[in-house]
Amino acid sequence: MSAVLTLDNVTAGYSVDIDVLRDLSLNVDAGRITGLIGLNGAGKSTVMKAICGFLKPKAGKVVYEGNDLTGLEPHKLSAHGIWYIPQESSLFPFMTVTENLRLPLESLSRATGTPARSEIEQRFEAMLEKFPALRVKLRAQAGDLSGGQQKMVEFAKAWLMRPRLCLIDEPSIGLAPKIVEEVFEWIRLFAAEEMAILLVDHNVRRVIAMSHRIYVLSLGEITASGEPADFAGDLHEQVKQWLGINF
Amino acid sequence: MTLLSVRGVSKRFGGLVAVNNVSFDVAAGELVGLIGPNGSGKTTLLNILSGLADPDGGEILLDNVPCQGLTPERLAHRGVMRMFQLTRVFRRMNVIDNLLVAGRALGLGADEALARAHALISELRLDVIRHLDAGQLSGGQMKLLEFGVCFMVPPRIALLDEPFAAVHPTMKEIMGGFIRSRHEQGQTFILVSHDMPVVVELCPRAVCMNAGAVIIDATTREVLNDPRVIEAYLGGQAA
Amino acid sequence: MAPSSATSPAADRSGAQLSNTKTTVEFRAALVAMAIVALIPLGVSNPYWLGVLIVSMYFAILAGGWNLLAGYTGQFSLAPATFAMIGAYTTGLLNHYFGVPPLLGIVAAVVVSGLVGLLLGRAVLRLVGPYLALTTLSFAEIMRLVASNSIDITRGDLGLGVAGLLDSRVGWYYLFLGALVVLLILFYMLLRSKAGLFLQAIRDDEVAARRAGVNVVFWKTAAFAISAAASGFAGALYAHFAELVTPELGLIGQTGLIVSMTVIGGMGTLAGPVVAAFLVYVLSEWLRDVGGYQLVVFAALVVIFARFFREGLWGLARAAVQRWGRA
Amino acid sequence: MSGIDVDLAVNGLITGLFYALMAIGLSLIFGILKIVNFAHGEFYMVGAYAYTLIALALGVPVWIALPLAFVVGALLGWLTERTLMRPLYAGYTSWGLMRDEYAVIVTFGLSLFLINFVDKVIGPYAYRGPPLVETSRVVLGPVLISGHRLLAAGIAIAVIAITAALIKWSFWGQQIRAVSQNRLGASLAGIDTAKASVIVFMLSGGLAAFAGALLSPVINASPDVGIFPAIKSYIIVVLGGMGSVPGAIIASLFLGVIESFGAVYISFQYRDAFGLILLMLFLLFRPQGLFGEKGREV
Repeated sequence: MSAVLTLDNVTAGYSVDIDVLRDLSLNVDAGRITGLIGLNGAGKSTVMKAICGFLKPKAGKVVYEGNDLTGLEPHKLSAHGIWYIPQESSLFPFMTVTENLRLPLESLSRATGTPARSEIEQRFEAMLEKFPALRVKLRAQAGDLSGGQQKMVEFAKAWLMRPRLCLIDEPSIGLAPKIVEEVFEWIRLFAAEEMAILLVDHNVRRVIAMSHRIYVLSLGEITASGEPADFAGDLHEQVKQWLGINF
Repeated sequence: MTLLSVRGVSKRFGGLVAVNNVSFDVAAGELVGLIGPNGSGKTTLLNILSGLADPDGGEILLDNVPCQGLTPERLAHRGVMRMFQLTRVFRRMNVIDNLLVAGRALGLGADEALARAHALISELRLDVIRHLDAGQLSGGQMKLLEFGVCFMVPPRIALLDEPFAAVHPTMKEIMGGFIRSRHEQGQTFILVSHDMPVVVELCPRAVCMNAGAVIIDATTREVLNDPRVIEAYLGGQAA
Repeated sequence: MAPSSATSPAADRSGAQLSNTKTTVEFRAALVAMAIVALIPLGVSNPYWLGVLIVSMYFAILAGGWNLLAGYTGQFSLAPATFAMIGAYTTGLLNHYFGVPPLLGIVAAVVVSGLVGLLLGRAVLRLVGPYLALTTLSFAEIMRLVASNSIDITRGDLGLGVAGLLDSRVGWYYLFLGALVVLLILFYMLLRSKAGLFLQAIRDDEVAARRAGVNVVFWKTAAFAISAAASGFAGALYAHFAELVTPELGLIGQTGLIVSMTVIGGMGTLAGPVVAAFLVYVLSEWLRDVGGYQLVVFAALVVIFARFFREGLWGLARAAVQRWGRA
Repeated sequence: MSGIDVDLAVNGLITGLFYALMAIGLSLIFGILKIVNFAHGEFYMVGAYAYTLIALALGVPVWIALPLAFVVGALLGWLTERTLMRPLYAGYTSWGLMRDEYAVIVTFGLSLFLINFVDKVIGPYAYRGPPLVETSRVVLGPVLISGHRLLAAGIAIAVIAITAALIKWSFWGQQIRAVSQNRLGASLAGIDTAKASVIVFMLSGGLAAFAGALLSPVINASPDVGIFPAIKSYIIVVLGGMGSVPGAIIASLFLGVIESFGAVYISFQYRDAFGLILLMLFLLFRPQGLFGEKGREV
């Protein structure tokens, strides 16, 4: 299995000496879901930000499809076939859902020539088949949608972009349980398209169940990693170990 | 003797219940760990306790006197001191002046404030950088400085939000030692931290929150062995 | 309190000081500058240049007062010239209509402009950045329009004749200098007291200041009132010097000059804006003789200083002294 | 409604159109960088001079001088953005000044600089720009308008409509709106936020200069001629909700009409104060503008 994205000893942080990530290395395999569970809230989103160029690593490399992308400007990400679904909203609240969905795709089309204009329409139709509930919301302002509907637009937007790598940050936080189920349906939909996914979520069981490979992030360092089978034992005991509770 | 009493405090943001009917007491001289997974409402609770957010319901008693909804400055004068997770210092003032602000605002005379500032500076090992502007300090040094600001006048209760997050081990040790020694002198704390080994080491008692509510309030060992707590960290039920 | 005795000498060599010590150094530098200014009439008797220096001192008071508000407290008011105008009209109208003697009028001007400053400061308490700038700017323009259009009372743009106070230009010179030095001493005492700490704390981080127990509402309002009172004082003094009050005192361009002086001198330093007021105004008069490029040069300097040398001339001088001390 | 009221309303609306030309750019800049450009009036002034001098001194036909004034304003906007606005978003770590202070001082200083520069280089005397048409007053029922004013109003409507349409539907316009609504989302969508801010400054400078050019036969270009239009645009931007283009257009027309009626029915002397009082009241009590949060759409 080849890695589409490799973090190579990445160190990053927001001030001179506080490193939120220390010497962090991980691989995201092509076409598979890689899970990142960070039990103590130290650095999961920072990993995403370091990959996307919102935070320039102080040391180490971000290698994507064999190219060094360390410190790439965020607006160039989509041209490399990377997409990021952040925890916070990336929607334009005063634009319609259609505008929200089309803008990144049109930017990409203008910047790189692909997809061609005719293909944009096709993709849009195909997207509506996967997300039929959006059809009646296309003309609504994105800011007027409920939290769950906004999440759906985020996923639909990602789906339209057909990235080779999709970074998904805490997709289910603050959503009602019924919508959480839908969110994970969408992630499976992405996986079925052979998209490589780096998934961060606080629901450890679900991440382990869905992922092909799992990394445990603790206080900025990878403290465990493995395949789902490696986490088959008593999860409670493992969580205690990750948390550093040894009694 | 109960120093701080939180009774049925709630806070919602839009549809999200950030703090849901939280109640617990802190006795004078206690060091209580407040733990819970991300988004469980710890920081919102600290914001309410320190006057940065108004609760939608419930009551907070400090020395048996209600104090919910007071401004942060009033609460500071009542002895509630808050340390922020994202450090807040006066960036264009030097380390000593940063400390003096709190000392003078809380009623110390000029000489006494200066003496205490120097004492804190040597206790927190900030001597070398005491004349630098706070904006020039490293992240860890800023944390130590903010620590000092909270203890210029020993507060009735200190609310510490993630003081150890991603800090260099030496500084972590300085802060840990500081907390321990103040605790021994009878200082009351609420300590929010993700660093469980430190919580185990420092706090005899812990309160665990999940989804805005207190799920268990017991000795730290009991709390960390409780399956509900582990389940909360597994993210089983967040909504 | 004796900050220097409590601090080790080694620290003073490092060049950084307690804000108290810093303020003291700046205060002394300002006094030295004022001493030099006091000597000038011994060698210069040309009334034109004495007049230029008197106007410089008028601006030095305004810049010092605005600096207290903007540089130390972080409240970017665009109305300092307006408070000078309010002060000038207070004593002007009292004198013109009721024959109130100038000295009493000046006291009234300080009180009135201070009170208006208090009210405005209280009203804009929660506004920051562009919102504060726009609110104070519109206050400034409203006041100027009122002064300029209430022709029945103020005689509008023609201006209001006002009684003089002294006959001798040298007398005026030392009166302005005395006023400036008294204000410098008052500011120095204020900044050396806990108020200095609180104002700067509010400027740097209001939430952290409140957490530390600083009564932010009180101190922000107080800074506004004190700054306004100082401007009003300068305006009233100037009114009797010029023997004329016009709405032009409150023009935005005047505020622009005050801002320029403060930024060039170094915001948030006691000496910088005051000394820069002399430099800017005297140089501008000289440049006027040379070719009239004075305001172009200073406006360009403001932009350049704000963009590249944010601590102003004072900061540059301090850095130079430090480098020289280390070498 | 009597004849004079119709006349007041029409003339107020026309004034409002000119205000709108100014205010749109200011609002866009606020939307994207969250700052107020205090040199905005000087773009207007430069436009008035550019048009007048190009037409009079170089003898270029007015219909060419008018778009050239737009170009001059846009270039000035570009220069301002590149040299002075970068620190607002280009990751400056240590600030001697806070972000807001910097923006106020630098734009305020630029305003002073441009006023005095023009005063020095061209002189303090007012220049009257050549009108687009030499006609006497046009009488339309109860309304009395000069030919130039009528034509200028028509052009203003066209330019505002084109600008609004570009912002609403063109790809560039969408990018600008995207940046001001969600910077993170815009970056992900492949939009270079620095480039968007350059575009906004150029558009803003161009429109203000165009307004100055259009009005130069009426206002007589002089170095400080931009101060009042700038203040009007601050009022409008606050009334319309800072950052909103539709809000700015509506607020412009509203202010034009209010002033027109106020000058006749309340006080001619204080006509300029009505808007300022509204500005203060809105900033103090309703900073989100006439239309509230929902009106903040760009």
